[in-house]
Amino acid sequence: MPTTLKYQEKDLKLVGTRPPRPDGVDKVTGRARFGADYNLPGQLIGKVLRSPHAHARIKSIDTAAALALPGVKAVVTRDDFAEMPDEMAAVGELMINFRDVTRNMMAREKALYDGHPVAAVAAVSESVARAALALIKVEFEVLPHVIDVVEAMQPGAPLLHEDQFTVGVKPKPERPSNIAKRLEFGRGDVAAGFAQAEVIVEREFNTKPVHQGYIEPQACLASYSADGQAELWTSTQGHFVFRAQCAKVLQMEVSKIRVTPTEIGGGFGGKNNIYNEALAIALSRKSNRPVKMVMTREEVFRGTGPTPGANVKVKLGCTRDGRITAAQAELNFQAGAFPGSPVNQASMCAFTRYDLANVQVVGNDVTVNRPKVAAYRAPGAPIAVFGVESVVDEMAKKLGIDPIEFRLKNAAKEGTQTYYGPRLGPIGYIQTLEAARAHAHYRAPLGPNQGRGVATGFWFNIGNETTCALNLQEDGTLTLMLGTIDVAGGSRAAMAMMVAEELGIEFERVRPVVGDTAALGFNFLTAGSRSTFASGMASVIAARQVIEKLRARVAKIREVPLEAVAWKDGQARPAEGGGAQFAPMTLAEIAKMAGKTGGTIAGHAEINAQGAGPGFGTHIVDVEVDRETGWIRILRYTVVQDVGKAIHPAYVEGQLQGGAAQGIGWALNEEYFYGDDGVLQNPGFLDYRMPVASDLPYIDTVIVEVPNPNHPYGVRGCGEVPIIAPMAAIANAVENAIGLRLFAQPFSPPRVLKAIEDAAAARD
Amino acid sequence: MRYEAPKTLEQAIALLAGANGQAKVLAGGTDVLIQLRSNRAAPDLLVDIKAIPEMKSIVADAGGYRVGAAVTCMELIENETFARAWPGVVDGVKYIGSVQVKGRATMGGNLCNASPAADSVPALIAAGAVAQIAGPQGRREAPVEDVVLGPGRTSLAPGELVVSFVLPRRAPHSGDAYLRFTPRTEMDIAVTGAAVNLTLDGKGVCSSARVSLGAVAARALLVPAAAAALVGTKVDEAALARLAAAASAACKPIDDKRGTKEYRIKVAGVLARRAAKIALERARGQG
Amino acid sequence: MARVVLSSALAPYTDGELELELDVTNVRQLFKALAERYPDLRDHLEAGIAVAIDNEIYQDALLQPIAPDSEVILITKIAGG
Amino acid sequence: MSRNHVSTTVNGDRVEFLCETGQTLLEALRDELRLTGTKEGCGTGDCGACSVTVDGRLVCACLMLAVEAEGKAIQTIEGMAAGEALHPLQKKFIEHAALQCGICTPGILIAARALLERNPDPSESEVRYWLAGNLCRCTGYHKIVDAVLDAAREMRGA
Repeated sequence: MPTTLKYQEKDLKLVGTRPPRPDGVDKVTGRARFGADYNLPGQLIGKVLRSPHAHARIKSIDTAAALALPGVKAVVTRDDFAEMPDEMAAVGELMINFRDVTRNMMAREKALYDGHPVAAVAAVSESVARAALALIKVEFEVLPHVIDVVEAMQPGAPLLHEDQFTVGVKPKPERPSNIAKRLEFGRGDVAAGFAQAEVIVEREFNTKPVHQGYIEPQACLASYSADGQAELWTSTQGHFVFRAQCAKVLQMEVSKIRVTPTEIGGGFGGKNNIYNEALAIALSRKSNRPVKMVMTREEVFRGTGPTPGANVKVKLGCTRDGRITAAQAELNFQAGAFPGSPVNQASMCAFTRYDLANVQVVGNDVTVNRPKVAAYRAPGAPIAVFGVESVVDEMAKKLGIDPIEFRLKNAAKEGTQTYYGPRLGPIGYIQTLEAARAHAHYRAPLGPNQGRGVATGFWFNIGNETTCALNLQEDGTLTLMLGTIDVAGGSRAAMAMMVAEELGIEFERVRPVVGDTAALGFNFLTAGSRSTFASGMASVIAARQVIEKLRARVAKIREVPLEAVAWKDGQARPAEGGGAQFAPMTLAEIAKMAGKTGGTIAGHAEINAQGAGPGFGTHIVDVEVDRETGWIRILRYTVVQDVGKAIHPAYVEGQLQGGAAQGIGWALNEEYFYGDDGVLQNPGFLDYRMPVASDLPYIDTVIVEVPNPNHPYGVRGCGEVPIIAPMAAIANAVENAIGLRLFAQPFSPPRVLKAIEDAAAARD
Repeated sequence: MRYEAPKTLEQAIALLAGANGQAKVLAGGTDVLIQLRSNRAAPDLLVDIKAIPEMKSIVADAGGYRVGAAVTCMELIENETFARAWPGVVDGVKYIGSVQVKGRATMGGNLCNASPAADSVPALIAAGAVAQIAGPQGRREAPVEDVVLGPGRTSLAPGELVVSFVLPRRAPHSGDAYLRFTPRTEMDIAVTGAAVNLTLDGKGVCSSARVSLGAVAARALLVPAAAAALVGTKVDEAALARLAAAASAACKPIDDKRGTKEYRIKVAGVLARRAAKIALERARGQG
Repeated sequence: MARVVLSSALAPYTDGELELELDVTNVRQLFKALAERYPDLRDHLEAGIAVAIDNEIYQDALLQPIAPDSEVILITKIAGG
Repeated sequence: MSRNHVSTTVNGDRVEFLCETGQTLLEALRDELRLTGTKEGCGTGDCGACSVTVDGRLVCACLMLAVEAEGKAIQTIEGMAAGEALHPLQKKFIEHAALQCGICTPGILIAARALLERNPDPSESEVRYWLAGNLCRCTGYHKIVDAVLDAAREMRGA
């Protein structure tokens, strides 16, 4: 069987319709089990002691008093975990520096951020565990800290890692630096490009860290048996990746750990890596009892990965008739306590919507005293695009060209050479721009202090390692065992729809479930908008395998040649021109006989899916600005996106709406707010301020379908693109409303009012 | 930690008095439970006052109202006659948290939690509400503006609790309003709040006014200078501008995660002006 | 000989050389040849390089064939949220 | 630690449990009664995932002590469907794709039912403001609002 199936246009019965999701009833009745809903007899409660300092040397940790407290069964600290070498190691597809993983999970020499774990306890109850934390004595030597990315890059800034020398600079620097890595992408000659330019716009932007904001805090339950086997139930975007990470840091064999993924209450990239899981297994190993660990919301904010705050510089050169001659950007990204910000992807996404001859993007990955970044929906791209699309908008205005027209003049299309490597295949960027321009929203009238903004986004989408199994059951129904987590988008439904479409049967006859790590071979995370693409590809391969086996079985049963058997509408039938007539057999009839005619029938796929199709989107937003308070109200929002093919359009719309809403929150109010002491001041939903229902309008969606040639149904993936454009679109709309450009996210009222007043003062 | 739910005020006072200051009053609990969870409060005794009828009732009394301190926000919002008399107080109560929070939270708790940003407090101060207080030494009354001293501190003596709020009889052509500013439309803490309560004479001239500001100082402020800007005027644009200036001038705010000093000062004036306009419309609409 | 183009982001590890021709028939051979030629690049090949063969991106596809007339572009690997 | 004995009614069933004074109703529901359909998203009343009704009043179970449940009637998500028959809101949420990850869904359904009991014909804006106490991070609320309005229509028989 091939591991890549090409797109074939065909009549569709199920794909493109809106059947109810298989997890729906359990989720509306409270029966669905999330991370914190699992319990085992005799379980202990695990809790983490966290650093109250942004940067401090840990001189000693005394756990004696905590261990002496009745009901405390185990304590772990840095001493319970092996030192890992400073090298990148593969976890499936992911390359991870396990020296950093062990240190992020549990501080060793130093605490590197407010909230960095220092010790963990397991006790008979939550209240005993909390009391035990208070009894652990940690001697800290508080060190100067740095959080702002520009400050951290300065020589003389407090150093997080005294042995970190900037990679990507030749010759190797003599002094250590918080700049972990410098990278540069380029094409053509930017100096020559700017020399050709008739108009140049150059601007600087700043953003704050923001959190994924999933409503379900991280939660897991671990049970380690004396025979060296462990079971783990956890809320994760990738149970195989979690297993690999736990095995590595606990020095266990991979097959000794069985991870069962729970329903996941939102992830958005934030549940791609372990936090408490290895601690829970270690505590279970020490206490000989199951250990349950559920984070509080405060712990989620202080201890798990936000996206970077950043400093972004963008320069764009253009001819008077609106052709971009040169584009340049510098992206300085906070990595958090350990290297690994998404500055690489952000650099590649910055300008890829445009067909450019001369480009240069420089990125810096900078360690600072806040939690290590985790992925967040199109990691890094919204930050770079906020800067670039703001400058593009300003350029269009300077040239007197409609912003969509300007983008169309410079738009990337099939065959466009990217500045990071390959030429683009078939893409739908121009189609999204044209659909946006044709949308009624784009022409609707606006009132005073109201403005409209446009911005666009690009994301690669990915494939990667994927497995699945499709088992025909004895009554003719099928179980589809998937290895990728359904993080929310309804991918179980989408996969079952593709399988049912292939087999020509009703959607309800395919039961999709996500298997544990013992049920299937390795799967990469549900991340990078890959699940419906890659797991969908695997499911179709498995379904076609099943069809081939069904045909072969019927040929034997009916005693006709294989070529004489066709599969159509859920039945084996005589093939047209196949030369043999026989009574058709339904799936149920074959299933009933399967056991007595050679055994049950199943298909399976183990692939590394290649050929993901890039996604592009164009957003339109209307805002109203209260000039006296600086408050921005979102009046209307439209998302136009090329998704390749919407297997289940309602769930695709949900991705587009949810991504846009997260982008709106990012733009308006969300931020990590640090005190001068480096302590996070707003580790709760109240002061973190994610959008509530009354903050948002309806979010209209327009689905564009330019098929991905490398997927049997043309799927590209759709989850990440929608978060990229909102920040820039809103900034552009504000500029159109009140003639003022915003350069710093969030566009919170105090900031906007100050900008209004500063502009007024400058005019006077 | 012990829990008691006395059925009379006397029992409640006795429990509070007997606990040597290690007791906490539990009304709606929407602040107390968060303090318990974060270890900011660790009392030996919780005295739940919701079983005391006097503290749970809304009584129309000689043209005015007596509202029990443990009446929930939703109960008050749903009392249509109260809402007609004191729409500005209801504005303040409506801003407190979500529907869920308002299902538990009380004006008594909102006051005694002593946050400078409490939404119902400026509206009560502007309304001229009086807190009825009971304690081991008997009963006393205090204007609402005198109950809170600063963040987390009140003038209540040990063992005292707020029993109810008395709102005076409404003169004809009176109106009140409360506005607050928050970055989100709901579920937020006031960055600044302003309440205006005014009465017009037969010619539409403002005969009396009270103005109160929240979240711009260590406690909610009564701002006589701002009220004076309205009295004797038809609440025209010039008067509103003086009101705004006086309101801004009265602010002594701090910088924090919710807003800057400059922002609070500026917006306090804006909100006072906008609240006065609403109060004016309401006064004109009242017989 | 396949034409091999390195993303400009890899220039620090190849003394600035970004284009070359190599006689390789699959990705594994390509990585081996590159590692021999540019020792500084070795860690990066392991740690996260994807290849675009005739503009189709492949991640972790060591056995993917490379035709003699192919254009191969090395880019940094892509994950996601 | 001495524990309090509490008798209460949950979804029409008389239940008894023991709890520490500091334990919330949410903890009692989830840990003592094993009714895990009510979720904890924040523990501070800021997300609404733990919405339940107590004597018909919509509240956050994380902001109420378990001891306060004595003698009360509590309704949780587990009691929303009548046997096999889903409540119209539950049906409409599935039909309109108004849920994704589903962690906020029980709280939103309980809150929406409380709204429709008071106001059978709410406007879009009234739905949005009533549900402002229920955070959802997946959907952008669009399909949730549609599902509530459609359920209201069906329940009115319109």
